[in-house]
Amino acid sequence: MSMHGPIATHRSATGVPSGRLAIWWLLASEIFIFGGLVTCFVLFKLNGTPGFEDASLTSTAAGAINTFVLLTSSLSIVLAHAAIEKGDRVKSFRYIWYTIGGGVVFLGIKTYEYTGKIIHGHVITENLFWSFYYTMTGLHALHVIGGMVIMALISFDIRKGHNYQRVELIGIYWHFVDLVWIFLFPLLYIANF
Amino acid sequence: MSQAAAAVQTDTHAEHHEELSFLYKYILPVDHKIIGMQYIFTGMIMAIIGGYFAYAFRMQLAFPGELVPLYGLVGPGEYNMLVTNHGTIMIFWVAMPVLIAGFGNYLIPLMIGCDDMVFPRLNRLSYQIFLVSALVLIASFFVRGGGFGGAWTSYPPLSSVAEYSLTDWGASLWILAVALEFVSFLLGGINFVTTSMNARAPGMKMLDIPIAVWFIVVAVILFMASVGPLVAGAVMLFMDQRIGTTFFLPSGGGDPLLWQHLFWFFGHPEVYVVLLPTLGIVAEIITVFSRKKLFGYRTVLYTAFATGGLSFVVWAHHQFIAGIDPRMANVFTVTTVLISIPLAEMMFSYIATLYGGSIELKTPMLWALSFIAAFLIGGVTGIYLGASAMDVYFHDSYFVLAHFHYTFFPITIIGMFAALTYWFPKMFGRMMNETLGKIHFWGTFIPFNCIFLPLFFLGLAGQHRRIYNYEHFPDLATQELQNIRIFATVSLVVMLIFQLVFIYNFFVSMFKGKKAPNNPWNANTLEWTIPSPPQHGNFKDLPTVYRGPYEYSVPGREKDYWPQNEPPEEN
Amino acid sequence: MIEYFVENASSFAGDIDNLFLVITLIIGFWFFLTFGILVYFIVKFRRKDGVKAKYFAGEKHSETKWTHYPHYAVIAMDVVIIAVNIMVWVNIKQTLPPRDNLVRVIGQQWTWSFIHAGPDGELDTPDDVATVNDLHLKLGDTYHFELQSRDVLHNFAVPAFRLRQDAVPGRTISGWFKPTKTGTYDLQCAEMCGYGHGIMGAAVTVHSAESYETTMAQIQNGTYESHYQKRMGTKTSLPSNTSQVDEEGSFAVLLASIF
Amino acid sequence: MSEAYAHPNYIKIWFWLLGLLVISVAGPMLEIPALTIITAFGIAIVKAYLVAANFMHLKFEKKFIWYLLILSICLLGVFFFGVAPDVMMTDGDQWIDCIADKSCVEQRL
Repeated sequence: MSMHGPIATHRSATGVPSGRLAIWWLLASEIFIFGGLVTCFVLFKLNGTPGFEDASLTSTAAGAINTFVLLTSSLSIVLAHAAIEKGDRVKSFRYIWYTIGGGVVFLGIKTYEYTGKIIHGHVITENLFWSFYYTMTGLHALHVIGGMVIMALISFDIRKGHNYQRVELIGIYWHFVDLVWIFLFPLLYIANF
Repeated sequence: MSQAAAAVQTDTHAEHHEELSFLYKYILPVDHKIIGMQYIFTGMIMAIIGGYFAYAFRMQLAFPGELVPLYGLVGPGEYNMLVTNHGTIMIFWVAMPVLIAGFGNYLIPLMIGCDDMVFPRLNRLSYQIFLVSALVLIASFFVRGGGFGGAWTSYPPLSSVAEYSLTDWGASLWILAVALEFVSFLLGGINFVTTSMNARAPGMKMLDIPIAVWFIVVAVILFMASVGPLVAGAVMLFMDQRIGTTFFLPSGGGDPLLWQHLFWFFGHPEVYVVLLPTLGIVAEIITVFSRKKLFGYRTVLYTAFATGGLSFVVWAHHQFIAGIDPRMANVFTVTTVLISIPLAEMMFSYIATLYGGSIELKTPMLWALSFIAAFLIGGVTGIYLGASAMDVYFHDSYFVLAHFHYTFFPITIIGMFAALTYWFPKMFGRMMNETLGKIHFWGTFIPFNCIFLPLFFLGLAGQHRRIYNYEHFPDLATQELQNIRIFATVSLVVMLIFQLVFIYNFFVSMFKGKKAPNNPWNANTLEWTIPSPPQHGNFKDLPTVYRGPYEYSVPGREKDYWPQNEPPEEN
Repeated sequence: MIEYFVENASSFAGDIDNLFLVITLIIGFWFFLTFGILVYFIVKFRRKDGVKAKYFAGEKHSETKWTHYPHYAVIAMDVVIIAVNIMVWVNIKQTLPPRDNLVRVIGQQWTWSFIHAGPDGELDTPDDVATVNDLHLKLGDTYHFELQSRDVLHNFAVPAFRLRQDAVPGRTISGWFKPTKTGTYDLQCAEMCGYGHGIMGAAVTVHSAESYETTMAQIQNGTYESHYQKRMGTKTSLPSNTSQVDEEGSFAVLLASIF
Repeated sequence: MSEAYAHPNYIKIWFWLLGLLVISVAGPMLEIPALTIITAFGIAIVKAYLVAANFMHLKFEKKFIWYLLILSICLLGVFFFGVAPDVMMTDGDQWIDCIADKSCVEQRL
């Protein structure tokens, strides 16, 4: 690994490399952002706010397929990490692009879902449930897009042979995006009572 | 930037960066010291705007309906806009950038003995986002309808519906600016925490870290843990404003109280976020200028943890009478009053540090001691407001206003001046003028008390906040109360005039002051062991730390200080 | 102490004033003690040539007792404050004593509307009396109020009653008070409510029984003159109002000439 | 960057996750609300654990990362229980939800 930037970047008094430590702190603060939204959603849902019965209108099948896609992309990014640790740049590059492909499929299904809902008149202002639905999935989709862009940048980096540790970092982030979806899925698609 | 692998050796490493162009050195720096100063200067410019706003609306209060010199007529809408943005600017664009981001950036790597932040470019990015947020806020004053005027708490539905607030884009740009600012400090905060966890100098154990660094890190962690729900809330509020959702609008099933909870769940820890760095700075200064070891390092540290932890369970004391469940108020009263326990202990420890010391009243010490004195008033008056039944009378009155200015003014302004006067020699390599410094100190501290002490009595008289003109409230429109208002305003003008002394002193000393030695105050911490101002890369060789930061006047030593990196003497 | 500044005109005003006194005594004691010690230390331990500062870490019990013992005392006094406070709070906000009379208070940008229950003591009946910016109360009656808001948050605040309560749109918030002194007092809106927040005041008049009946009758037959407007008419003159003060003597003008 | 820890069998974990996904989708088909909650959220937590522990390597990470994440979630719990009495209990001793029982004054918007 090439050595550049300040020395501080490469010190590790805790035993966790700085990059990974920073990602964990980032995720801790992301937990609060998504957690805040989810908490508000749960508060309104448990309160029986009118409109929340619309959860039955969301397409469980689309949600389940999206969960499957994200889980699979999570697998491919972790395999990319495993490959790069063995020094296999080509394989790692390929797995990263599988992951990006997963993200594209996810966003495609999301778009299809949004379109269907909007055609049926379930726009963001219809009631609180749909407001939360679009806000939460939209914020999540923004994270997916951000992750994909960074992943693409990293993939070219590692093909040139530097910054291998970043595959692990983007992987942790991507798993977090996956985790958020794991909780959004039951909240928005399954729990329609 | 990307130097070859030879940079492993630190001494060569430092020299690589000498040939940076002006653009990369001062406009797009990665050096933590320059970024820190960018934050500090931006914060000071914003402080001037905030102070100007305070001047404008105080003049309107003292002389209602008259043209304010240098401003013009302050109407009701403008008055609301001025108080709202005065609060927002002073907290988010002065206290946060100067105390946390500015001094955090400047001090953390120097005090823990490393050459830069762990992620220098992330650091630069967070400053750039911060700058954009400041520009967005300033832009919001000039859109149609004017700047946002719904108080810095921006309670919906007032803030979420343009028909209510009459500031359609002002409100949206305001919340956008605040959200951008949060993002900037989240990124900066991650950097701070990682740096102080991972990049400490060899030998620096947890309890060898200077209190200032500890407290900045605790503050940043508090910030990161509390701001998330409000970021979510800001997204929701922004969508309420621009898209027409009804998260906070009761007619659409939403709940205005939810915003208050989201806001204060962040807003109360935020008080400690800005308080802790100043407390840390004060700890550094009082130990140096009384030549004493800090009384009870561990106690001070644990009280900070306790304060931070407690600050997450007190937020609803801002909402005692906002329509929340009255039974919850009892719980929050207990937790709120409990906060006095760690903070009292901390104050006692600071005062005990002075015992048996050898106190020299240099300008930084004056600021630090005046912080303790002023913060005592702010602290004890907080007990009134933590008590829910007192809040029935004091909510949104000038008593609240005087109380939090007695905490925020010492924290922000006094803390800033204390830190600036103390680290000025290190930052610019020159000494500030002591006489002018003392004139500025007394010219700020005395008028400060003259502004805010009378406001406690206005609060007792039942005067409520955010009113542009009291003539609609006959009980408050009496000559006696008006005299108090005029007195406070005159004091404010006097205080603002004395700031000119500081500005003069600051810039003249920066270029023409006496050359500063490496360690003008004979302090122990690592930043004083290197030249003033430090070169890029800070340390020629990474220091090794042998002892805690407060070993002053150790018996049996000739010198009364003992730098952290000085190897123990061989016997 | 508050009563030196504002009259206490409700049954629980005294409780709040007492609570204020209790807290003032406790924190006053601590403040002057701590402040005195701070000043004493600063004066006593000024730098003298040849005198070296003491060295102790403040970790041993013999040292920490100086901060810990006062600290225990702080805890004890906190308990006192909390106990007194909760008693007062439960009385004011958490319990509703049986009512003699009822009034609905409606806040909107930027006026207060009041619906007095009338002789039958029930709202939404034909004998209700509605007024704007003018609340009329009978001395000694225990009132319940129903607080509502048409648009944004408002705050129903009567300093003389030591009463404040937010009005939240979408909710009806109830509470009580019992006026104990006749007179006319300010009613404020103490929650930022937009452009006209500064003019959103009203008058609260506490009447004796017969005066109350006459006023109510006057309101119903239309011969009534609003107390609020009367007050605004008589007491609006602030000394520095542009219309009434000669320009030269004003401080703002003086300042303007300096700048 | 390679650290000496054995990589878990990612494919196996992935099959576990897919199995759990099928259960959580199938759960509501039994139409027992209590069971749905368990299959939906219980399984979400199990899935989250599997992903965090294996894919994110939390199994091999320092303990304080766990504490950090768990503390975040606990704080959210504090937030939830602090807010719940106000937002969820729209009727209480001193206030009622006047939108629900239509007793409100007419709202401007």
